[in-house]
Amino acid sequence: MSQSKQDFILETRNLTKAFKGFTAVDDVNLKVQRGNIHALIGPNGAGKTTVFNLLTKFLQPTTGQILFNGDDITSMKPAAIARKGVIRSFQISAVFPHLSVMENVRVALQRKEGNSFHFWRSEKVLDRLNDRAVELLESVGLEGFADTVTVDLPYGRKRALEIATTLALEPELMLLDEPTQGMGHEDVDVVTDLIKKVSQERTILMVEHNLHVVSKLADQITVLQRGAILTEGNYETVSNDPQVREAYMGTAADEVEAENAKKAEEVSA
Amino acid sequence: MTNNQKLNLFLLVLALLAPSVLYPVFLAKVLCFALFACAFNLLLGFVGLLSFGHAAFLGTGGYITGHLMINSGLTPELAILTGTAAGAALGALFGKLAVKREGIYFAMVTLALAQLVFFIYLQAPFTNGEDGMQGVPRGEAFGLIDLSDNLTMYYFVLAIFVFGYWVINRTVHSPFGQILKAIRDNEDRATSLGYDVNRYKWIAFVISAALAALAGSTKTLVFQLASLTDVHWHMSGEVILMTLVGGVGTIFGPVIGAGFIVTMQNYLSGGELGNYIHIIMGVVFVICVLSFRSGIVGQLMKFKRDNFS
Amino acid sequence: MFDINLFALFGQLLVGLINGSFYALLSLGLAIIFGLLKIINFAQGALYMLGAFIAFLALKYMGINYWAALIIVPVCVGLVGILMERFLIRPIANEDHLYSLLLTFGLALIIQGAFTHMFGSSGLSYAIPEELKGGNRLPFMYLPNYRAWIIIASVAVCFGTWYMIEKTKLGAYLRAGTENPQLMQAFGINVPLIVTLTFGFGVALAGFAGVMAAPVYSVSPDMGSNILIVVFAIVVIGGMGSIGGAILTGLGMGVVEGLTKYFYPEASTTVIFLVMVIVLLLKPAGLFGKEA
Amino acid sequence: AESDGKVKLGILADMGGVYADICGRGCVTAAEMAIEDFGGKALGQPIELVTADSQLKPDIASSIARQWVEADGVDAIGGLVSSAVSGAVSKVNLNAKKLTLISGSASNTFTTKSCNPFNVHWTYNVVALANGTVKPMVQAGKKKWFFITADYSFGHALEGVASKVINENGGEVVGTIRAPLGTTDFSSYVLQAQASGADVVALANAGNDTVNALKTATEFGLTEMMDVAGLLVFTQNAQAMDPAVAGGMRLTTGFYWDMDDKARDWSQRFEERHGSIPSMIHAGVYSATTHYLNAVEASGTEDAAVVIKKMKATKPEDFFSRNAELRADGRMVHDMLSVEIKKSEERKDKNDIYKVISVIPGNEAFSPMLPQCNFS
Amino acid sequence: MNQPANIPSAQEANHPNSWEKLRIDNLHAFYGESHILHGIDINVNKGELVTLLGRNGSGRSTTLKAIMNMVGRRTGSVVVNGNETINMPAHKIAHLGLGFCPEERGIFSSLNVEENLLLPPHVRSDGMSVEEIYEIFPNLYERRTSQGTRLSGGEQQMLALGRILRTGANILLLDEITEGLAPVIVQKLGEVLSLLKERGLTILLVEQNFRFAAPIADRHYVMEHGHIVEEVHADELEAKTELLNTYLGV
Ligand SMILES: Nc1ncnc2c1ncn2[C@@H]1O[C@H](COP(=O)(O)OP(=O)(O)OP(=O)(O)O)[C@@H](O)[C@H]1O
Ligand SMILES: Nc1ncnc2c1ncn2[C@@H]1O[C@H](COP(=O)(O)OP(=O)(O)OP(=O)(O)O)[C@@H](O)[C@H]1O
Ligand SMILES: [Mg+2]
Ligand SMILES: [Mg+2]
Repeated sequence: MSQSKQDFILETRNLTKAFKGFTAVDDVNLKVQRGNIHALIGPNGAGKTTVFNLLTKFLQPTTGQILFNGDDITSMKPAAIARKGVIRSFQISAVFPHLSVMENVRVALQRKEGNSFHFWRSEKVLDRLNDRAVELLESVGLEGFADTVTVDLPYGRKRALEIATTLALEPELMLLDEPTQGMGHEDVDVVTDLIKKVSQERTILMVEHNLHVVSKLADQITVLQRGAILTEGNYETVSNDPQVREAYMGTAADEVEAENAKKAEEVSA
Repeated sequence: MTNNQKLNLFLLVLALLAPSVLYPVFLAKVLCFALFACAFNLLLGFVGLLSFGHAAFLGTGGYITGHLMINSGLTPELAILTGTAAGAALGALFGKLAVKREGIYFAMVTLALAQLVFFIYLQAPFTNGEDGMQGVPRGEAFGLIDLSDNLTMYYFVLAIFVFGYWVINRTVHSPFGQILKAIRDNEDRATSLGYDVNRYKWIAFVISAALAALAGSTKTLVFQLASLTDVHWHMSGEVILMTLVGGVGTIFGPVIGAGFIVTMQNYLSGGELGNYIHIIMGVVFVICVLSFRSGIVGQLMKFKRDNFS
Repeated sequence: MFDINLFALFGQLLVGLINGSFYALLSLGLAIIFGLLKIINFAQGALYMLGAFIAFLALKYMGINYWAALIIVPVCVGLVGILMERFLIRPIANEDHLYSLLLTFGLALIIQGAFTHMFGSSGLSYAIPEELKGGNRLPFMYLPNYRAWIIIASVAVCFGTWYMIEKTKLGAYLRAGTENPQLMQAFGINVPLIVTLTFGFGVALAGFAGVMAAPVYSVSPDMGSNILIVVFAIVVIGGMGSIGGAILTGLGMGVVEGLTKYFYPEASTTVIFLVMVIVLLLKPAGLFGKEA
Repeated sequence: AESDGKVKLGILADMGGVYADICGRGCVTAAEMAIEDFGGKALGQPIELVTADSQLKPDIASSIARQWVEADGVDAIGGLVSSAVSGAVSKVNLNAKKLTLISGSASNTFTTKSCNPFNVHWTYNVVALANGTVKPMVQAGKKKWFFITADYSFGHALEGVASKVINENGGEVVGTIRAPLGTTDFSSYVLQAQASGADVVALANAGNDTVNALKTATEFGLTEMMDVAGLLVFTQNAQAMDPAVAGGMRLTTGFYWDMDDKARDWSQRFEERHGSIPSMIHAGVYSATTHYLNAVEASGTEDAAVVIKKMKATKPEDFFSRNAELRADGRMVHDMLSVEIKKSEERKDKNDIYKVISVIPGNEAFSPMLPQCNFS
Repeated sequence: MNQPANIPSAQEANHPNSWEKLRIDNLHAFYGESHILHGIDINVNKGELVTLLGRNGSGRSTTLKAIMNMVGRRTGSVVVNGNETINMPAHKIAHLGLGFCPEERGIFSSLNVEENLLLPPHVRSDGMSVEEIYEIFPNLYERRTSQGTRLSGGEQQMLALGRILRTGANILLLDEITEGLAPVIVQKLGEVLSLLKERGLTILLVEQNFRFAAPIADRHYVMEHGHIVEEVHADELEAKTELLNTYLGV
């Protein structure tokens, strides 16, 4: 028990969510190991986003428990959970469109300042955050856009910004819902590398349909189907599981392997 | 920024000299409504919440202050303080119920709550229902300054207004204000960053309510009368109009708007056009909405942007 | 003594139901406009008043009788509504809905102001049509025929409308068209037209209510503004956009009001708002509203 | 209070509200007529008249009055329909030491609870109405009364006074119900009245409220079961009522245009100018204004303190004021009329609405002066 | 399956003059101030499947929207089934046989899944039946009574596509329909599109997922900054791979 406390940063026990006459998440026991990139995959409607919503309390579990670092966070408010270090990104990119890129990051940094309720102080007190903000922007290659209003950013950049703001909170656990959705290939690669980069010294739980990304990043994969866990394991085991192929991957898996193989050759050559 | 300060200074001087040409009580009235509108705009313009019940706070401030001035030996500033506090308290209550809702629901909830308050005041004996609370003494500020003289009263009001205006200005440009801006932009994201969105909305609501009540308290002192007009939903409508005319989301707009509307009302109800007053106000509403949404100040700022930068 | 009170209670309930029918008609009109077009029509009350006045004037100057008015007036008022939508509301359709609310608020002020200016506000009276004079003595009260007619007519109209919107394809178009007009256009549906007609219809209901009201309430410019806010509350209680909700709540609130008038008259003006606050706390989307 | 030797009169009326027909533009017209008949000049200077719309809101009234007396040098404010408005103005005028010439309000508070040296209350008040209408009915054996009362100060005052009269004359009040001002649907109140088993249902309200209440009463067959007494009915309301319903109803008024030649004569002039026959308030405004101007001229100053003394010292005497005096408490006491609304067959034309039943001597109609309000 | 639907389209195919289904000349599109499309020329023939490739923001979705007259302002010429539509109101265009599946899916929250499916009016007689659609997307059948926007991301995508298959439109404008779909479903879609092609439907497809598009498409247009910069026929793919890489960064 105490064992698991150290190993697993996040744990769900019999997590279940039922909507009117329909169980979207069915008795899921998820264990996320500290320091891993853990991918959650599965057919559409398998319940991935719902799981995320439960973990971040945007939805209330019907039954079951959620443990973060061993303590029960099942009954916490979303904001409280975020403050504990569990930060999520959304399936559609989540930024503050009418704030400048810089401000976006500052809003995230500001929380730790503890002055966010101070309506009697000048906003100048926030300028001291600028250096850190710039650092973060650099880390995602947005330094050039600091003063752009966020609406005008291309889609991929918005994603990057979102990740930067998420990083600003120094989360222990990042939840990414389809981080590469709707991106052109080069953006996909940028973001993939970015995730790799930021995965140092923190844990990431992500939903992703793009098998290339999954195969590249995931240390551990959980496959959901109809709200329940189908199998778990690393990419090899999962992608070779006939059930998974049948229900989710289809032949796409082969392509990916082919590709990866090709890449491998290129490298060796 | 410095430009802005220059402007503010200029306006202040203007305000100080105004009584030499204009009737002080009228000026005081303008200031009271200006403060009221600014308070309202803090919510609409900077949190994106349309309250259709702000009259409740204006009226509460007025009634409480009036009641104290008549029945207790309190000095005006203390009475006003209590009135403001009462407004804040009511605001805290409204807020708790309302901020959970959004958009039109928020407007409707506030409207309903305000109607409740209205009918309560209508029936509560201490307000004298339709007659209103008449003959409220102005008293002596801090026990020294006799306010019964209109000019003194005006400067007293001016001081209060400047204070209220400062509070709003500061709130908007504060760390708190930053978060409000963020929340307005993308609420879910703010939550997921760990901000308890409703808390922030609630605080903004309370501030706004308190300042509205401050305006009401002061107004009662100026006119020595508190009446149902201040709690009626028409008043909630008027303050929207003022803000709209002046410019939603601009800090100074509501002041202009209030000035404009109050002047208009005074002119109309004073003169032959008395019975056109509603028609004309309606027309102003329509014109503003159709072709003037950024309001006077908004237009000016746009003009400035287009031509001087 | 006791049974007299019981009778009085029944009486109040029935009267409540009668007022309820007006609430239902008006809130139905609001709900259609409000729920389907996301327009908060503050002028609904004024148009209700307009309906009553048109009926009055038509009778006085053109000898158009009550029955004809029942048809003609809603059409006229509907046309007014269509013009409103076409030339005032549509230009700001893409702005924040707050603006349409303010616009109609302004229009309400204008319409009411104009009629006050022309007719003063001490009401005019409209005679009950011969066919419906008199009444029946029920065990517990004397029920005037006209009041009975009010219940029947408005319930019929309400149900018809409900059916049209909830059970026909047209209804689906309406609901979808308000959500994403551009896409509906792309599907080949003439959304602006539908919107205009719907608005006209919602407003026509107010006109109809106006005619129904003329014989029982005095026809006065402020007859609309008095009732409007209450009707707003009812729409919210019923669940904004819920057609059936508006109707049932309208009738229901009428009854609730009736009860309050019997047990604690002072609160009769407040009770509906109290209900509204409570409902909104327990069920934010309203009694019949879909959870947002 | 300092005098500028210039007479400036303010008329505050309800230009667009529920009392607009009773004291709106008509009150202005009446005042204009008074000034013209007076010659247009006082103290050798043209008399100025300013007018405004109170919108029946005390706050608006008070701020207008304040502007008038503090900034614009107005000497007296007249018209004043609705007790709330009159109260607010009277407060302001007391501060500024200017005259308040109330012609439109019914509440008796201005010469009792909140009396002050600068109040002048013309035309009528609730006491007169109660004495005029209620007393005879009770004495005629209508013992059990039920009140439908407008839920604000005027209604309460009227109900209070009337109940007192009823009890004093051996009647009893079996129930009262308070209807919000501007109620359009009285059906539920009417039902309660029906259930009360009273002899008389008294309408302690005014204007539209009265009209609507009566209408509903008829519709629900109340009028067949019991008498309905409108305690305050103005000619305009009487015209608005269906004669079939209102016909035969008793009521009290301070003036009726057709009461005699002098009245007819003035009323015709008024009708020519204004388009409709005068209410008692219109006539009251004319009468009050005239009396004020006479006093100013006579006392050679417009200083209120002086003028009011003069006004109280001299008896008003014109087509409106019969056997009248302005008492030291500011109450103008004069003969009231008890009239009956004519049935349709009795009417010559739309203006022929009342037949005068009896004249009520002022001292019977109004209550005696209170010592604390004696400002002689 | 569905023979009756096949036959008429087969006949049409032999109609020479109904060959060109969509012809776009010098199309410019604007969103308020911003000028997005700078003179696009595209034409799509009957039974063809043509893709628009390009990076994010290159203007592909805008092109589709412009065809449907859903942009702020558009100039140039758009001929659908031989009718010039440049001055046509949006709601008339669809009835020329156009079906549009938007990038943001546009599922209606006020309607349930089935209502969503049945919403778009038939623009031509031979559309897929609801059963067929459920057959292709079983999820939808399962969730048919739940509110449209309650569907998962992917399910919404399925619904958006299924919806227009019903209308019988014979020119489909599809914007990133594989977005957020599980690989198996993506494969399924590939098959569906081929099926539709067989039926003689004409398809203009905006796609990120080149692997998906390559095997089924007849031609590819490559867009950049609101211009068509390249047209590639299926058989040239091999040759032009390099080029595409530089444009798309595949
Ligand atoms: N609020 C809700 N009410 C009812 N059903 C819901 C609700 N939210 C989700 N569902 C259902 O629950 C199931 C899981 O939804 P979820 O969004 O978690 O799927 P997902 O795994 O994220 O799929 P995708 O990969 O397509 O996003 C879906 O069938 C969806 O229809
Ligand atoms: N409604 C709009 N208003 C203003 N500009 C817009 C609007 N929609 C798109 N744009 C701009 O038009 C350009 C093209 O957008 P479009 O959506 O067509 O790109 P795309 O090729 O579809 O890329 P993707 O869909 O992958 O983001 C982009 O620069 C975008 O910012
Ligand atoms: Mg999902
Ligand atoms: Mg696109």
